[in-house]
Amino acid sequence: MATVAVTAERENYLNQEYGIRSWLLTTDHKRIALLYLASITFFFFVGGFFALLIRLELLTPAGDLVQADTYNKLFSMHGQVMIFFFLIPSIPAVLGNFLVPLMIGAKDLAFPRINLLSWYLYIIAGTIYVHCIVTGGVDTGWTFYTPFSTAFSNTRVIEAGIAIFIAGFSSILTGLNFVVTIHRMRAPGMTWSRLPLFIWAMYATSIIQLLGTPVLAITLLLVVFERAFNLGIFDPTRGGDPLLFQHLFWFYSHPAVYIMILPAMAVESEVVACFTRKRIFGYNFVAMSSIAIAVFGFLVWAHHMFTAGISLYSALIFSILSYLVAVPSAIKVFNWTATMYKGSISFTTPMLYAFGFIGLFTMGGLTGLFLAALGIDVHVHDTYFVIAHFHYIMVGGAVMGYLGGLHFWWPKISGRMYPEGWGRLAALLVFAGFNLTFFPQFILGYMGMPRRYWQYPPEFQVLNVLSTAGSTILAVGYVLPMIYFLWSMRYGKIANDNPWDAAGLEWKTSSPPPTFNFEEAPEVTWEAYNYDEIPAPAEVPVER
Amino acid sequence: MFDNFPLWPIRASTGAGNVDALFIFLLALSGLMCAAIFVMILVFATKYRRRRGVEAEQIEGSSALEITWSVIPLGIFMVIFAWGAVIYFHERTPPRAASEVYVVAKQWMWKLQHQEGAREINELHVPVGRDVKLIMTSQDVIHSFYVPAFRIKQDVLPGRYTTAWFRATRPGVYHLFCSQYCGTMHSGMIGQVTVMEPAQYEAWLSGGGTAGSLAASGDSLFQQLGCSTCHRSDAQGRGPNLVGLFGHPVHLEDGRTVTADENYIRQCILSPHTNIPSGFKPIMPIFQGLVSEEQLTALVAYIKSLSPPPAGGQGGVSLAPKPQYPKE
Amino acid sequence: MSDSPIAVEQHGPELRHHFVDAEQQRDAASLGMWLFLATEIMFFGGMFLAYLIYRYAYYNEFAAGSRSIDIWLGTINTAVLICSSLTVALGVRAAQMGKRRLLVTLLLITIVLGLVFLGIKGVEWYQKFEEHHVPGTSFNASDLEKPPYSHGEIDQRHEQIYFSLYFAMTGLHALHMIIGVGIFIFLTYYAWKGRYSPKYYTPVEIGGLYWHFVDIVWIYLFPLLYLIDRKPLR
Amino acid sequence: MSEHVMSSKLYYTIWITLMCLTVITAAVSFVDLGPFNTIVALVIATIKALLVVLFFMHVKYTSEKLTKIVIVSAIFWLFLLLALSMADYATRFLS
Repeated sequence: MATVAVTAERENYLNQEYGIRSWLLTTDHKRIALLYLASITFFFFVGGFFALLIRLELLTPAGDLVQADTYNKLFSMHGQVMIFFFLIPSIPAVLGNFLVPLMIGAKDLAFPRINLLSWYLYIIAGTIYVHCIVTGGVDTGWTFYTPFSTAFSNTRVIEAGIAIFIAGFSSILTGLNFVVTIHRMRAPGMTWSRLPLFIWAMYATSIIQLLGTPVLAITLLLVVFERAFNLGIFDPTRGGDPLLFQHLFWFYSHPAVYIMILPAMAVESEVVACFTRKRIFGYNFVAMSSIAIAVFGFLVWAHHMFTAGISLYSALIFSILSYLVAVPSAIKVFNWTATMYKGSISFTTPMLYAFGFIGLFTMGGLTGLFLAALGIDVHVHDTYFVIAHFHYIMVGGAVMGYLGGLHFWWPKISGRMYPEGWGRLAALLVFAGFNLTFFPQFILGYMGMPRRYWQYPPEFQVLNVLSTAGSTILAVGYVLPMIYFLWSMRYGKIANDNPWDAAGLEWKTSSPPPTFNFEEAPEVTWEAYNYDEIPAPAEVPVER
Repeated sequence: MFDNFPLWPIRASTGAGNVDALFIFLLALSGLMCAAIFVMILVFATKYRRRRGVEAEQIEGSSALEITWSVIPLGIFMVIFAWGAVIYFHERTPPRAASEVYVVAKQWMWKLQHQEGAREINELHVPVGRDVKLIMTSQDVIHSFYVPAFRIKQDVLPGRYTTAWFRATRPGVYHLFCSQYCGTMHSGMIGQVTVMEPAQYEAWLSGGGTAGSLAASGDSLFQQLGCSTCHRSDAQGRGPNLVGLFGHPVHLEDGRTVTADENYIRQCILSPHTNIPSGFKPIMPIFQGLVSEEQLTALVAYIKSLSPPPAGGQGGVSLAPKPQYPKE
Repeated sequence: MSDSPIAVEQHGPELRHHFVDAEQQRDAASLGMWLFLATEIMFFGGMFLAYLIYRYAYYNEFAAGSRSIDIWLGTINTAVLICSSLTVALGVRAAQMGKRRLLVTLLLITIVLGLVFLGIKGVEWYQKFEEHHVPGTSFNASDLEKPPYSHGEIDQRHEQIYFSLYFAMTGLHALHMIIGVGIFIFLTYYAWKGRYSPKYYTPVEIGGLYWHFVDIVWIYLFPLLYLIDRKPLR
Repeated sequence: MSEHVMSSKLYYTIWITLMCLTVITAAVSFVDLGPFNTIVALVIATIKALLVVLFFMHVKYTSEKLTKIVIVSAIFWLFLLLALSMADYATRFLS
């Protein structure tokens, strides 16, 4: 590959056309993936900036860095930006968009123009939201709880609600596209049992997006109506039930956690298989556990409401159902671990992220057991224990998965290798910084520090200082990849078509792939993860 | 054992120990799980790291293993569920003879009133060893009453009552937090719970110089609003006799049967026509907007005082006549 | 599903490049529309949940509110929508058989029926504005007649919840109708231009699926909002 | 999907049935059937919806199982939303 002269570069999706127009009007799923990559990276750093301000404010017990109202807006917008504008589109809209057609041997997604529309919806939503931020922001918390959001907040709730409503439709259209593509566009021979586990998990994710997101959409719309037109559906002064909002909201927003974590699991299955050079242990169970998570994920939402005033009996029902969804998650962790047994493991950057993912997801999942236990949840609900728990899942899980996947497929996306040494350093920084940031929050939570507190009693300070210290390391860990990815686009070593010697259709086409993905229409005659048929490289080709 | 452990909140109620016990159990269990997985990963990562000439061994999977590691965790989960549920059940069912404190939350302040009449703001004084039931409502948005030392937390909702209870076990001053985000000064909506020895508590209570018990002020309000003209205690009134009503089932005109709890009484005052007891006419005026939350709590306390708690309470008088409902 | 790059040359202009053949394209479009309708079910489902809970809790007010909206207009509107569904179904049939003129005529009738529905809906809404039955500060439901067997006067607060749901549900349904009319204007234009043939009529078909779905939503909204309790007064 | 071209007679039959059911459901609402008023109204609505889905939307004639799976799962999910929420509301007193 080093012999390939730069001038003889093959035609691919990146160099086929040039100019802004060729990007903004593209229907190529790979280009749309890159459009998403750029836009969600922007929102990731916006949300990250809010997070840093939050951590800096919490350095001291007194509220002294920003005003209380500003602080409330910061954590509200941190949550909304990170969830609706970064995490939910992150892996599906970037890696999924890029990889789903490649992995199943299709020329594109089923509806390329709808795919572009979905990006434009996202951009419209993002623009409205940015406008909301710069003109005053919103202070309802990411949860929009009524009646605070409908009758008491005097910030830009309507604007934020509409932005998230539109972003929801972007997410629905992505999911719809994936389901249709996976059903209708598979290459000859690509049977369901030959699908990469990435596709299985993406399919499960799409189901949640399709069936959950509309409920959030209508809920936010009703909140907007209530503010704008004085309807009274959630209004307690007119006999409305504020818990109804919470039921509707969590019907989406709990499964939304799985929209974020299932794609990360999808990435891990690919990465672990490649860098242990083995078929994933228990393929069927891992595939089915994705579907099980998607279905059971819809049955547990009221475990966010154990202290909210729901009936005792429904609390019992939702608690027991919550434990059901823990089982498929556990199955996945056990299977990844078992895959490493008698493997041939190499420690590339994606694999380091995978190790980190498994460790952090395990801790996040196990603390989920604490929260599903009714008696304990009463004490730790709405404290920093919950904050730590879901950051272990969403940052320790979803973001680690996203970064790992981005490194793993970067050669395919850009045709260049990222600098492996820097990659490993960043992975270690993220892991260390993450734990330092969020582990103290478990203790804080059990000590009783409530979430969304602008000022706090002084006895909580030590742990908060630790957490803030960790967040700065985490920030460095996040900025590094952005720098070296940009650097590698120009200066990185040219990647060959399959730099990791990985199985999977996406590695059988050139890097970067041509516009219609494959020079010749592929026909699949092999099982997924046929690592026994691919000779293992003696050493992983890494640049030091 | 953990009382002096700095990373552990103080345990100051009877329920706190139960929560901590399950927490410690889960901590041990999770620690064990984490350790097992991390050690396995570490061992595999070193033992099977990539070497020249060593190929990975392809293993398809094992259904027996899969079922084992699904069923065993599920079994453990069910134990945790049952344990957690028992604690929760205990937390959510206040003893009937508990003394009551009415809590009205508003942005950003806690207003509390004792059964005996003492009023407090952002402070709650309770004696050691007495069951205290909190009957809470909010004037505006959702708040949440959280005392970490008691391990209790309950959201306080506008438009209805929610309850929580505890029995304090050790004197001291503990945090009271609002744990449901409620606006600008959410983090300022804090207070303290002072647990005192009973003797001190009595002294505190008598030093307050308050105007009679909550039920008594409810009584005078009851006369003042003219409730007593219809709700007479002799079954001759146009409204139901309220003596002995609380805690008993009520047959409604539309066929439902509900238990007369705080929320039922609240709703009957604010919006009487949705819950007409069978045999009565819907003639009571709507009091929504005419009584404040505090007045409402006084009325509820008064109506409850007409039905003394059964055995276990002071005196245990259950001679009060059962509610008399004229039959059609 | 045999695929060869040469096949690209053989298909008509309506087959998009990334599909293997017309059948794959049509199956994809149809599945896509059905999945979209599934999301729509959940979208309206949120409001149905709210409706279910409040109707159970505030039955009297719901009954009284239901009596106050015009059952004649509601029934006529239901009939109008059913007729439009018929014309859509016949339109798809006309497209299947390649009858261009008939297709255009049927699509135009559908659009007219859709607009009639929206017009009648507008009249109903206007009545409610006139009667001060729109939730908000000027809401006044004291003129509502009490349903039989009701217990007492109407609670103005709870009555607002009924009308909130009435406006939210019919409003969002009407929004879907407006979008539907928009889609059908496009379909009519392209049908007139002769784009659809017995080999390629997928847009008519999936546009029709959408229209029928909106009809079905109304089929449920009609009894839920208009027919709660019309029993004669004692 | 259906290549099947259905006879226009069938469409007219379905249409007449739907119109009749509309009149019936409106008329029945004036008759006092106690709690059955609601049940009758919903049963009629469901019959009408089924007629539209099966004939106008061609589901009866489609060879595609997936369409049916999508419909059934959407209804099932709606049922989950309603049923699990009602598990709460049915067991607490709504104020």
